[in-house]
Amino acid sequence: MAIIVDNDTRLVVQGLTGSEGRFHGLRNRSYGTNVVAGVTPGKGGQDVEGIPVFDTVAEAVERAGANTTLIFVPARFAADAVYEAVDSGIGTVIVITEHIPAHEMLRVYTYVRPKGITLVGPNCPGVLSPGKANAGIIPAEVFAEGAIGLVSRSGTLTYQIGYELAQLGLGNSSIVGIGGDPVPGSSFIDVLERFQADPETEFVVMVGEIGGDEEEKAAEFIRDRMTKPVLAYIAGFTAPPGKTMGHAGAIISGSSGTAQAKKEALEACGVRVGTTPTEVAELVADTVGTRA
Amino acid sequence: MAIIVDNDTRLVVQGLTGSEGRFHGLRNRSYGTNVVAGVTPGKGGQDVEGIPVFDTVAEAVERAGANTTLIFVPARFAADAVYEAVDSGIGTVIVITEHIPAHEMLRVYTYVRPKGITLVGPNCPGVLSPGKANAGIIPAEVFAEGAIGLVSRSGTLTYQIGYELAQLGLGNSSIVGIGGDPVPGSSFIDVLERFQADPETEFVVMVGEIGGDEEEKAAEFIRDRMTKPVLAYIAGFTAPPGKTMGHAGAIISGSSGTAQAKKEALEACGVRVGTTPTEVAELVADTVGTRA
Amino acid sequence: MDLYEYQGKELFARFGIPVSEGRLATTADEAAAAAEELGGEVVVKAQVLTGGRGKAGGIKLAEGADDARAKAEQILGLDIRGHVVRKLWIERASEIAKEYYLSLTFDRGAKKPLFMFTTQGGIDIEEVAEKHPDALVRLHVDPFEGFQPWQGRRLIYGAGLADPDEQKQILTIVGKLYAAFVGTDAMLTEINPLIVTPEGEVKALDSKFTVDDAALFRHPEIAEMRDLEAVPPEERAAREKDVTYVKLDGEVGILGNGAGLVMSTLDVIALAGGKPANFCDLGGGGDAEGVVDALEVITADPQVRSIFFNVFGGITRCDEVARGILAALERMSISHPIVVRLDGTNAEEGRRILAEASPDNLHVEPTMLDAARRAVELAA
Amino acid sequence: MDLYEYQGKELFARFGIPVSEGRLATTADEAAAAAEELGGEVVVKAQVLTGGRGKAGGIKLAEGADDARAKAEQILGLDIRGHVVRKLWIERASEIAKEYYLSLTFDRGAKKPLFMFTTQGGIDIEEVAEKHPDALVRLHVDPFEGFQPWQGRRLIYGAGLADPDEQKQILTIVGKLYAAFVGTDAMLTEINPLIVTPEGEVKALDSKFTVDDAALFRHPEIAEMRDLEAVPPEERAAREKDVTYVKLDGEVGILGNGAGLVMSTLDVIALAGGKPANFCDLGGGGDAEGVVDALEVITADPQVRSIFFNVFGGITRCDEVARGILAALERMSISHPIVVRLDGTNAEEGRRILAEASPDNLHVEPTMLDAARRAVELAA
Repeated sequence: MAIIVDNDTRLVVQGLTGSEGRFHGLRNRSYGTNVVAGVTPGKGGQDVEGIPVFDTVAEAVERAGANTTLIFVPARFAADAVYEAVDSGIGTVIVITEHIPAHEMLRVYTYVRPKGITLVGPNCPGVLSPGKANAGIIPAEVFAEGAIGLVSRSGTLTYQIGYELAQLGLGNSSIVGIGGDPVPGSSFIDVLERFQADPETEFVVMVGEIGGDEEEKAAEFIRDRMTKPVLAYIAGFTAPPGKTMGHAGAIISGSSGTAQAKKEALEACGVRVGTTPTEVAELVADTVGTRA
Repeated sequence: MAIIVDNDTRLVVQGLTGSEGRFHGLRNRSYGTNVVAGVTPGKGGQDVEGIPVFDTVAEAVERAGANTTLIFVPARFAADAVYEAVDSGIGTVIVITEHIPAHEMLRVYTYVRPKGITLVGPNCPGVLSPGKANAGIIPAEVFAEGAIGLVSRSGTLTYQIGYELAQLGLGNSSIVGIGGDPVPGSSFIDVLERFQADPETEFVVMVGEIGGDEEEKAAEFIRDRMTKPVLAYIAGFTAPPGKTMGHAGAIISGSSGTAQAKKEALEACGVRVGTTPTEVAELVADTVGTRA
Repeated sequence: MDLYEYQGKELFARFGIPVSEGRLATTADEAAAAAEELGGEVVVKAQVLTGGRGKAGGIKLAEGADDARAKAEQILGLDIRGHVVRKLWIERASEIAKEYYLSLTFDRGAKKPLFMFTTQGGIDIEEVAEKHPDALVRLHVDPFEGFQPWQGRRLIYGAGLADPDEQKQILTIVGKLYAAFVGTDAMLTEINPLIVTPEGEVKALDSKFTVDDAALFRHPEIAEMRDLEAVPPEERAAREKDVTYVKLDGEVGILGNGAGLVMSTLDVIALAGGKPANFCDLGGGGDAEGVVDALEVITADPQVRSIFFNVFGGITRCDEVARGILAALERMSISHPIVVRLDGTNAEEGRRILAEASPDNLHVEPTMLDAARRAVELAA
Repeated sequence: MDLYEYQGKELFARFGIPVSEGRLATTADEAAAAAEELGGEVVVKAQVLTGGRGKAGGIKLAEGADDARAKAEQILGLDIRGHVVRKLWIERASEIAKEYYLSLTFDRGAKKPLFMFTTQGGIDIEEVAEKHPDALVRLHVDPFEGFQPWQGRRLIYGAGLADPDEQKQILTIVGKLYAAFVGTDAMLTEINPLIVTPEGEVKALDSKFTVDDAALFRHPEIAEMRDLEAVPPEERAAREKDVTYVKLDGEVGILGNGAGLVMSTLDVIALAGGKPANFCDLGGGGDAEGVVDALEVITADPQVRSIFFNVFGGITRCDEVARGILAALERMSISHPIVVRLDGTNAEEGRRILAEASPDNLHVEPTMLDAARRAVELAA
């Protein structure tokens, strides 16, 4: 099982012939991910170390059976790449590209979501299901196989926490980096919902940071809809307060967006919040131990 | 039961203070339809013979409990009126207005349909469920209460057929005029599906005309998905062949769009096609008699 | 509203789709002058709102002004499928290395615009669609997604277009065609053939362009392109009076309210053994003014022997229609027998009004079928 | 990217939203000249990328050129919440009959643009939102539906705006604000106050305008509005070197890869009893060049007593980072103690490289927590 990517994943890499796409596409394949195709317009017929390259995603779907895409194309072409993937029948879209304009992602999101397609990113490290598949840039060697779902807005911080868990002998069902963009294709709640439904996941760690109110919303979701234990970590207690223009932002969320506010919101919903990555791992170990 | 409008309908008329809106709104109320509100921007606070008028549909929903709207506003403002209704929580939208640009309706349709909202029209006579509610411009006095569902692209031709049925003592569960615009909010298939699901409807009459391939598609739907008997009438056997530009149209539908082609497609799917409105009514009477 | 080739090309050019330079001519002299101005070899093309020009001799090559004049004389006045040639498009002749086909249509079934592209363009595109469906790439565009570059790529790679220079030009044309389609509220834009010259230049050698009538208010410059003279004079007269009229070839004049009912009336007349003389829809109106206008148009047709007035009252009230008929008969002298069928709103009152006045040539019948039979009899 | 009031108003004006005429001034003399040109009473307004100007004395009325010069002298150089006033906006003074509030924001939660409107505009808008939520109308716009006239109506009728003339003007402004928001890829557009003059004219008296950095490539004219001098010099230096740096007030210099990890590092330093001197994110880079650049920026801060180098290798390889550190230490002379924590990709190799070289001031610690404690100790 795991979530989003697993043994059934048949990955196409949009932008496989670019330097990043090639590096990570091959790295994902080395990990064991079933990388079935690459797409680069005009390079159809070539291959990247045996991975066939097509001109269009439609061909990757029809001829290589791709069902998941990993997008590395430059920001200006990324929205086009997502539309192409979705309209070609791809069911899971993971966008690594950063700096996609927010208004453009807004339209992409609004188009994609009602179709029931899984969209992760943009500006995210991807998804790793240890022992099954890695689609993205997460360093898989840091993580062990296990029953802990991990969802995070941050990249390296996630690796840190995964590493701390592994040090204590704990592994992950899936690690999902949702990215920190204004319009993430998947929110904390979207991923928590999947972990709740995933039989392989017994425990969830959520890694948030300052800004926005997604952690606050997730807290309510955890209280109302989740039966699996969730533990949170928030980065940025010591961060300088963000400068925000105008009043609209504060009025909308009703939240200050500070780490303290998020911690309080989570604790009010019964979610424990670790103060350091190390403590998070220890708390998980305790809880898992308690349950075992 | 009946379909689309019934005793649970709480109708708001957008454009109630215009001459058409007023005439038909009051006529619908006289028939027994629960007309709860009108909307005309700038005329909030007024009333039309006791029907309260609001500035916005949101008020009609919040303060008068409207759940269905009947739109009479001029073509240039009609798309705006539909968006307002849908975004204000209205579940059933019936658009009488004609001459709405097709590209505009295309966007409206694409926006509205995924929300599960019922959209009928534009450029249609509305929906009548005899004995329950009338929302539109259908002359209700022509029709009797009964078990025959009637769906049509045409206005007066529908009245003719309803009249012929009534002459033979047969009545209707609901009469739905879907209109003949390039982008009808509800297709034959949409309405047939509802009649199939409606316990009060035992038999369905479908009234088509030349052009397009909706009747051909409906034929297949009837064959594959309907258990209730359906009888069809197609107008235009003698009509001059339409002039169409280019080849794209014919390539798309693969149908000539003639009445003869439609008749053959329907008969190939086991649907009998009456040659005159009178014969249609007689065939219905025979079939109903057979079943009784 | 259908546009002429030259009008469609004008719109193509406005949106950046390459077309050949040309001039409009309505006389042979104008054609000669245009050829002179353009220089070199030109094509003289009949401008008619129908297909099949080539086979009908409506397209001819000409070398120089005199030849263009001669070819224009041959083409002007030709009858192509009922359309008399009154306008010519004189354009610089193009050498053709390849003929492709590209269209963007309002697909009513899918409720999305539909691109179609094939490298097997030219005349017999419907045959390509039928016999080599894989060669014709079809791609719907979601109106909210709008045009995205990948759609162009899907078309060119799907059709197996291999030349990078052609790919580039056609990708651009595909995007501009979408812009033209949406920007003009088009129902159809078709380029057949989309040619490649021996030098590798891609351009639209023909245009089919249909614009949504309901959206013309947004495009006054396109609305002005309407060629009123292309419409048969009787239909033009009807349109001026807000009556929908199409001339047919029979002897029973038909008048009714609502397109569906009128079509049904034509069918019933045919079943009764008659031939309808026209299609005429009063629409929602039924007052004396509207009835007079419609009767004037119908009786102007010398073939008409009887008139069938078939009204089902809904919004239209039958009593008003009855009064309209009587008023019309007073104002104009009509000797044709008129058969009237009234049902629906206020039908009884309408029939009573007619019965009281009962002019000699007026026959009221109780049902549509009876009335049709009577009208056919009276036309015999 | 946040814009100054005058820049936002320039964009407002470009999209047809009425604003007062004004001039930019950077000296008292320019302010006087602007007042002279504008004539009559003017307002001298500090241009700073923060709120609270009024309370801080950054906005003053002036009558004529001399008065404007005097007021400008008072305002220029003021420190408003850490922002030193270097620019003034001199605009014709407006009489204010009513103050409304109108904004359009990119609502990340709902993933839709959000309109907010209230007739209770002015300074304390957050208080209105809290104490009289019904007075503040909120309306999301679906990006595919786009702006529709009913949305404007919902705002004005929802807020109980009764004057038809004001309604009309505000309906227009609402539509133009949406056009400005979408047309500039804005994240926030806020008009507070949106005033009504005693003559009934509605206009924007202030502007808050934030544009999406990622979309600036589409708006070169807005990108040019960036005021590099408004950024603290050390952050500017960092930005030129592609390093993300924010100065803080402590003594432990922080260097890490990835914003989340760096924030977490600040927190861990605080928990260990220290105070971070800065936030510094190397991003994906870790080569000598990047490390030198970052160390230069960090050590330029005289408060820094120790440096904590916290790297978790992912894409970044720890061996490369180790080599980068050594190369940096060779190229520049740093006396600060540096605590290094390396984990992740090639961490062992990285630690080995550092251990082999082992410069005196380099301390390698096995965990993030240990390293933080050590860095705090060394800064004491």
